[in-house]
Amino acid sequence: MIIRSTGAFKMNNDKEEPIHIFSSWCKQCGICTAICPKKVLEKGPDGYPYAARPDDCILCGMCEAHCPDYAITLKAKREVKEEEEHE
Amino acid sequence: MIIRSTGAFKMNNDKEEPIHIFSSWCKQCGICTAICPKKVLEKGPDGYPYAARPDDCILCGMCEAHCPDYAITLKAKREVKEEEEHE
Amino acid sequence: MKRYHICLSGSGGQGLILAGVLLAHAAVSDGKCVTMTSSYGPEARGGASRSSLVISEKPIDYPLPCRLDVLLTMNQESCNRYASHLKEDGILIVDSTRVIHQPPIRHYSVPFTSMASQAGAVLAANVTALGTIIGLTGIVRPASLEIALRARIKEEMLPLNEKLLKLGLKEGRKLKSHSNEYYTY
Amino acid sequence: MKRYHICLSGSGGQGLILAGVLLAHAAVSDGKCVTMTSSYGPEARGGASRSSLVISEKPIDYPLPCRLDVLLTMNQESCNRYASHLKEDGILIVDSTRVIHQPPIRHYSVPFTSMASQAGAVLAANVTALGTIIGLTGIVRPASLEIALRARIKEEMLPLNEKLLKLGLKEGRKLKSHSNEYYTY
Amino acid sequence: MNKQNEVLMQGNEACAMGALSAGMRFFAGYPITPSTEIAEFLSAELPKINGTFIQMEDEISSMGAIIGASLAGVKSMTATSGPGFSLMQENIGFASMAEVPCVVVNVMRGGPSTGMPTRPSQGDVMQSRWGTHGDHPIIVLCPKSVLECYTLTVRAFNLAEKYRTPVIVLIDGIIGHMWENIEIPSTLEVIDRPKPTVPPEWYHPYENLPGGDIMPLVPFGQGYRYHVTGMVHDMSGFPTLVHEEVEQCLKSITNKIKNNLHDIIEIEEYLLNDADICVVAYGSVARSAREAVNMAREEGIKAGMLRPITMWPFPRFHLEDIATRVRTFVVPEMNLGQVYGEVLKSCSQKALRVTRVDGELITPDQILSKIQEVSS
Amino acid sequence: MNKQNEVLMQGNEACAMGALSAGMRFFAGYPITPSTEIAEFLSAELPKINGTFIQMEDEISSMGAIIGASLAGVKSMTATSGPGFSLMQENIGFASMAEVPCVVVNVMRGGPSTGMPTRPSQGDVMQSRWGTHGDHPIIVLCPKSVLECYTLTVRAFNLAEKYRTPVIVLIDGIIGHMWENIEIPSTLEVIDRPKPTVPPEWYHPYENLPGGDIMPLVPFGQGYRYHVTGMVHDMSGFPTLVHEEVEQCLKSITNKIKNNLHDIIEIEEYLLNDADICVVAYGSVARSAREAVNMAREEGIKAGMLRPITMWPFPRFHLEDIATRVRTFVVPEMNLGQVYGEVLKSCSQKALRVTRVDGELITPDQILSKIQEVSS
Amino acid sequence: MMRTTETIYKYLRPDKKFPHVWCSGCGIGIVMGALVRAIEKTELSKDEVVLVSGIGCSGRMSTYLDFNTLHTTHGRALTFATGIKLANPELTVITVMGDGDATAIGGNHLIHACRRNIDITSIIINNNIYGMTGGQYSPTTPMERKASTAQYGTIEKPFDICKLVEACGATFVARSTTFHAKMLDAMILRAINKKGFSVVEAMSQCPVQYGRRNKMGTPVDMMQWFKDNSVASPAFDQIPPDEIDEQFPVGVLVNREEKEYIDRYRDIVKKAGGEVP
Amino acid sequence: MMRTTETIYKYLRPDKKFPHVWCSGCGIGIVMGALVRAIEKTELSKDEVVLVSGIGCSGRMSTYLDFNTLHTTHGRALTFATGIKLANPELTVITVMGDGDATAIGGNHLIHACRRNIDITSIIINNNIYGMTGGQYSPTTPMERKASTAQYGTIEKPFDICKLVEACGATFVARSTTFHAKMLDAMILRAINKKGFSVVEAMSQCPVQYGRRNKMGTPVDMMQWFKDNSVASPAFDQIPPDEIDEQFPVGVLVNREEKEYIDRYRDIVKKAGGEVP
Ligand SMILES: Cc1ncc(C[n+]2csc(CCOP(=O)(O)OP(=O)(O)O)c2C)c(N)n1
Ligand SMILES: Cc1ncc(C[n+]2csc(CCOP(=O)(O)OP(=O)(O)O)c2C)c(N)n1
Ligand code: SF4
Ligand code: SF4
Ligand code: SF4
Ligand code: SF4
Ligand code: SF4
Ligand code: SF4
Ligand SMILES: [Mg+2]
Ligand SMILES: [Mg+2]
Repeated sequence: MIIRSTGAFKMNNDKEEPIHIFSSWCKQCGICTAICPKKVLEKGPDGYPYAARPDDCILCGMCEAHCPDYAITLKAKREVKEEEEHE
Repeated sequence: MIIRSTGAFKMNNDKEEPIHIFSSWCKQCGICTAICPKKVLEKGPDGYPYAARPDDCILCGMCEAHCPDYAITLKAKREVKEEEEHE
Repeated sequence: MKRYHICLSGSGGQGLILAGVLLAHAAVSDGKCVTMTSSYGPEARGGASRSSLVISEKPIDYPLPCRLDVLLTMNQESCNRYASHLKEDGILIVDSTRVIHQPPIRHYSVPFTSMASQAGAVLAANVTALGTIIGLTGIVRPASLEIALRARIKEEMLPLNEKLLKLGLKEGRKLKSHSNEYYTY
Repeated sequence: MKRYHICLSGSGGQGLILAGVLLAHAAVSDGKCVTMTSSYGPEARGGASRSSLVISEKPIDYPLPCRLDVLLTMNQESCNRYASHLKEDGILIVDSTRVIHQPPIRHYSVPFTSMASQAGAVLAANVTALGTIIGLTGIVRPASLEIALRARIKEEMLPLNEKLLKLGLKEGRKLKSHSNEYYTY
Repeated sequence: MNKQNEVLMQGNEACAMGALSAGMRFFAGYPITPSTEIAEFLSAELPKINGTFIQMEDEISSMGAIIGASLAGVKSMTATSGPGFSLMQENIGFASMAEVPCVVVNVMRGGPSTGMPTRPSQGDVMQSRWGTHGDHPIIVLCPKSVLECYTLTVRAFNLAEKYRTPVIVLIDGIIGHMWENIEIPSTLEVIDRPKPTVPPEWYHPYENLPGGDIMPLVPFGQGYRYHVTGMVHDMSGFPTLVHEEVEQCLKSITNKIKNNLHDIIEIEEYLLNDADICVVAYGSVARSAREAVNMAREEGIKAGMLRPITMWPFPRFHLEDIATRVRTFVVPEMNLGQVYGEVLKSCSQKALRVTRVDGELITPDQILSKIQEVSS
Repeated sequence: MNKQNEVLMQGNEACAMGALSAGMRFFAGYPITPSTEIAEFLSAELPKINGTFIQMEDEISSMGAIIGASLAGVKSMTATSGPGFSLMQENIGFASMAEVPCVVVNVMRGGPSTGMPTRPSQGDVMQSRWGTHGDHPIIVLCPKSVLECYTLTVRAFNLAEKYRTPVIVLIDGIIGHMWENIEIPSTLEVIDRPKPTVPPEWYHPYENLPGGDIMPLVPFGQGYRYHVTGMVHDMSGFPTLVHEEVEQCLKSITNKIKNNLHDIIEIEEYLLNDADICVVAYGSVARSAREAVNMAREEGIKAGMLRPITMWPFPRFHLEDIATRVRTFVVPEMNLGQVYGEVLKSCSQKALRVTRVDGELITPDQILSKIQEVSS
Repeated sequence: MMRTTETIYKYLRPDKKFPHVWCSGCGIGIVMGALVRAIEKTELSKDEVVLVSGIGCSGRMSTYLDFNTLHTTHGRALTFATGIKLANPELTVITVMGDGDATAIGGNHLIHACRRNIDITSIIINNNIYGMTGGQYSPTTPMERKASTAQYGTIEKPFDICKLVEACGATFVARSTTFHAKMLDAMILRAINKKGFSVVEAMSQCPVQYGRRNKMGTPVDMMQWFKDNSVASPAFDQIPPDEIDEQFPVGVLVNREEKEYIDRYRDIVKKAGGEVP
Repeated sequence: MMRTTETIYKYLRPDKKFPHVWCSGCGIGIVMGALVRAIEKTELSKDEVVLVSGIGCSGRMSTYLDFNTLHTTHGRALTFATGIKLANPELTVITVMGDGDATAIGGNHLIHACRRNIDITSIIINNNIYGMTGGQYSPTTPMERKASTAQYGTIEKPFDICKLVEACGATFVARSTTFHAKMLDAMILRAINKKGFSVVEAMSQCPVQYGRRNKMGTPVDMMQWFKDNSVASPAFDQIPPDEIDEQFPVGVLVNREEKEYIDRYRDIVKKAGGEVP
């Protein structure tokens, strides 16, 4: 699995950050920050997003599902709402 | 015009035949005899159609319009009904 | 046996390609080498149609007939066009139902189309003609042609075809035995 | 004038092809012969991007630069890759904003991207760099580059680009006059 | 002469039967004279053996479909004629580049363009080599008889599988439509797709194996997941622009053919041992040529014949060898001199052509008179 | 050196400008790297002069549309690259057969198949001659500079109109994408479609005129009603299978080219008078070759260069002539040796090739070392 | 009163051999007659008409008629026609294609011509088969019919040509049959007069390659079938869907107003500063 | 709970370079994520899935995913896919095509695949432009938009992909957008599970070649536009036609039952006396 092979990204981060941004892959498009319903994410001074208000995160998964570069990982402790089915 | 050049078919036939079959072009398909609403045409012994009941002809033009080989000519003295318009 | 050059000609729809295949099939049953080519016009149908065979004991290189040993013409046009392709002693057979203007050379004239249509299968005029050709020339064994018929003709059409083959054969043999009488110019 | 071999390199989106065209345009205005080729990866965007020029008094046959007289590298990758293509006395100019690991050979290091972004037009870093190249080398007349700008830059972007060209030019002249001081390793 | 096992068959039919014998189980095509009998025959036969016949919307899609089927592990074929062959060129190039085995039959009719649909020709010989863009390998076989329509189609599948390449069977309209006695060979070598000897993790579909062996192509779905593209690729199949990989990709697809000419090239030599004049002929014309050679010999002219059975790669070395021995080459073709040009490469000054483009087979006489002409 | 009228232009742009100067007023195309700039430029320029630009659904339709437009009397063009060129082949054959003037630009990229879209090559030289089925005539021009992109495009239209044939402008990706100073010629010969001298009743669009003149093609709608087909046709344009008419049709379309080689073939000779070694090169590679020749001369090696500007018909007679004088031919190409094969036809044994297919221009050094090799 | 046959003769090429190549009873001749009558009514001169055909039995039509005629490659008639029309918008451009020509190999050009709404009239002669090549199934052959490449019956769902072109944007769509020969004139006439891309599907019998194989009887029987199963367009819409078996609507099926392509292109020319004639 | 990104990583090729080539903010990556999530839910093994793409930015997707992948010629993905599926019906065959790929050069294959109803899932990534070649207009570019070959604005009426494939016979048709990424999963999942030819139109932003030229703002703005103009399918049908401006329906648009092509072919095999496995 790629995650291991790059070494740049450890799954079990000690710091209890619910949202991890893998900046090597992030292209700074700004989609995650815009789409987060709780305004958890913000663009940092380096251009990369970061969790400005991690505690507000409801683990809705919108940021993950919309990141075109798979650069966001939610490290959920809680259940994430199952995707709604659309007709 | 072809009609003249072949010589096989005179436009002003003396005999007052309202329906002329140009047998060099006729392929004996039988469409004209079947489509004539008045059963004017019949297949002759040589396989070519001929006007068996010329007097019944109402000059509807169905035979002409449906002959795939342009081998029938109506030599109308009366008005032929104008084609209906279809929507 | 020498090398036979045969051409079966007429117009599309008269089954001349099938006739060629039947004759070729029979020749193969006889253990002969055979090539058959066919030709038709741009029109899928209606135009001229022709099958050309070479039958030989030995493998055949150039696959087309040159000077013809046997020419069958089933319409006027093909008769006009190919009659001159015959060898000096080649055999010309015309379908007298279709060839109105008889050619000015020795030939056999048989009303194949009428014969077939009287038997109720105008489309089998080709097989009738094949029978006559065989009867006249013996290019293939009649039994081989029957094998060919059985292999390549639809079941329901078989009896009629077999019957017409026999009829043609008889005609052919008759012509052969009286050839001087029957030749027409 | 001798024959100049120039390469402007960096990544897609930094405007290096346009920079090449501007330089070539200026050279033509100067009455020179010029060829410019460009290269980009399979990715329409993002990958490596490069324009390569030959400028000469005489008609140019082989149109690609060989050993470079001038190399501009606007990102780390191109710097790593092309630095070795320089002539012995060739001039290497790096955008210090983007090239973090400075190459181990004599070169001029200028923060083109920062300069341009401070002036409010990060996309004009290319023109800033062109200014410096000209200031340093005099390959084309500055006035010719201004002509090129006016011919090929959108009206609304013109003032900023002209400003940055001047800025780059000044920087280049400064570097030239103090070349021993400014060279970095 | 006993011919008890002989049957009468048409060239197109023999080609279709050969394909079935070779294990072909997928045919996609679009009708076109004079190749249509192949599709018609297979549409009836393939379902009987659970093979697939599909009539596609055109020739482009037919070619795409057979490449797809082959990648799924099924031997596949299409058949067409000139206009359709032109349309297939882009995807033939894909098969070449992606090294996907498949067989394309082109029954040649009179060209160019719509030309003469019902008349035979040999007009697509150069196109079969150069029809697609870019340098690419191709194998082209040219039958001269109904029997060879059968056997060379089998061989086409074998070469396709062995060399992972599209193979063209180039039949001239005369042979395709000719009926002839043939004895179906009772034993025939059939090469099936080899299995890889390495596990999936080690499998690189475009790796050059030691000794020039070609990596077996594993059908999709068998645990060897890989990428196939028409782009220049590395040994894993992924697009690359790295110089060495590019060279490697482009050269290895052509080298696999070039390095195996002895295996791929098949020729017929006839009376060449002592010949002064060598007739180079193929397909139906080779039959006229043999007859002409015989006639010439009867006249005391030392003529012989070379017939490329493998048209491409062209048997150039054979020709060069013969060129050292014979005085002249005579090249009769049913086109304006396509193979003639190829012969020139081996013997620039001593070849003469006999051409015919009116849709009729060149006769032995025509060839003989050229032989007579050059021998006097 | 004064270059006051010189401007900087890209090869593709120069090609488009040349087309406009030649009177081209109809462009149909489908985008493809590296030819797209031609379409983009013309999409902006043509409307300004009431010309027509249309982006079609693919390359097949683009080719069809330009043939249609030409029949309606408007000079027309399309531009593409390898994959699209392959798709155009069927309709290029139609234009050849129906003798409809039009210009097809192929900016060559690395092939085969999708190949290397952003990398240049010269891989379609043989395809440009033989890509469509059947024997057909074609004229192919190969520019080596941005200026020639302009001038040869104009010439392409002139030849197309003069000989009623499709003309291919074969630009290698380097030249198409290169920017260079060019001085647009102030006077240029532009040949427009001639008018017929006969009234409609006497007009046969495919009649061979005395002296080999070609019957002018009258645009549709001008009172000369006639038939155009891709089938083999008689002089009125109607399909025929009559032997003499067939021969006449097929031979006259190729003869009109063959009988005018002097007018159609253009070459560049460089230092060939006393040369021992002749480099044959075209397009961008010819620029490397000139430099290599100069370098060789400096070393005292008598090298020279022949550049086919007209690639097809190939300047074979020039080559044969040179072959009598020089010792060796060196043929550098950005393909695996396509023109090399053609050179062999004139001098079977004394040619050597230099090939490169990794998407980079052959350098003067590479050519020079081959020259050195053969001169020692 | 129109003298039908005499009118047709006026438009036949004097230098072509007649009778034409089509088989006895083939419907293509009837369609050609209808086309000629429609053109006669437009009062266009022969010089103004360009007839572009594809390859197939239907494609042979261009040989016979005394217009500017073009017999293209198989499936590509509309691409050539597009070039002609754009290059000289004064010409009336009509294409004649077979069902295979138009919807198999040529399907893409058909849907794009519809989408562009370019002022061309397309007559599609639908005989449900590839006639010319000997009776292979086409994209309009109904399910389970026999064809030379479908000896066990076809398994491909056919296109409804009229619905297809409607969905793709044709602004005038009509259908008629060889039985309704006079309606066919009328449809073609309206199609020609319509500014925009118009399609007339002419259902036609191929007794030789389609009828015979499918035991559909004589040409007359096949035309009778057209009669029995056709329903005038407005009436057709009243049939409850579950009662529709083999019936099909005839008449004008679509007629909508929309700016035509060349007119739109003229706007572009104006925008670009060019001069529109 | 699905761990979205972690799931995606499982399907990325270990030997490819990331980040992928698509531009910053390009929607194709979002579609690829949705595709992976849908496949994860099918519980198919990677070996059972064949992903066939055409040429274009969208076509690059096949390089990245660890399935059996095939990057075909431009426009021909469905033809290759048809061969694969027929040759081995056990495989799940999915095609990914761009709007140009699928509806311009590949339009004919699309309509015929729909007609045949062969069990392939087609994802059409519609970014309204030819992205890869630098922003030329496509058959789905709306009227009057700018493109590199339409500097005065486009004049060609665009296809509505969903309507087109519906008219051609696709048995499952759905539309979603990159804004509706999770709905997109659901649509793709249903399409894969549907036996028959299914199409999912994934509307996607191309900020670089389309958005920029047409002043549509950032990728976020473009996704916002999708949000603002999309209407769930049943609700959409309630909007009075004259109130429809730029809105479009999303969700399942067609879902009909019809015998699938391979099943029909199996009937033929039976008729012919062959053995169906
Ligand atoms: C590229 C190409 N493929 C195939 C053919 C062979 N071909 C000629 S006509 C035809 C189909 C004819 O069917 P249709 O269009 O329905 O016309 P019809 O003969 O039924 O009137 C085909 C497949 C061809 N000429 N060119
Ligand atoms: C036969 C052929 N013609 C043209 C091209 C060039 N080409 C590559 S991708 C493309 C269009 C891409 O547009 P689309 O399918 O919408 O995909 P996108 O890049 O927008 O995802 C074109 C025209 C080609 N590769 N092959
Ligand atoms: S999971 Fe939802 S709430 Fe949490 S950061 Fe992502 S988008 Fe925002
Ligand atoms: S959506 Fe992904 S790529 Fe875009 S800014 Fe957020 S983390 Fe980076
Ligand atoms: S005109 Fe009418 S009534 Fe008279 S013969 Fe013809 S079809 Fe019969
Ligand atoms: S419809 Fe015409 S061709 Fe047919 S039988 Fe009557 S006259 Fe003859
Ligand atoms: S084959 Fe069919 S369509 Fe063709 S001419 Fe004969 S009947 Fe008409
Ligand atoms: S050009 Fe457009 S579609 Fe292509 S990667 Fe960039 S944003 Fe995406
Ligand atoms: Mg049809
Ligand atoms: Mg797109």
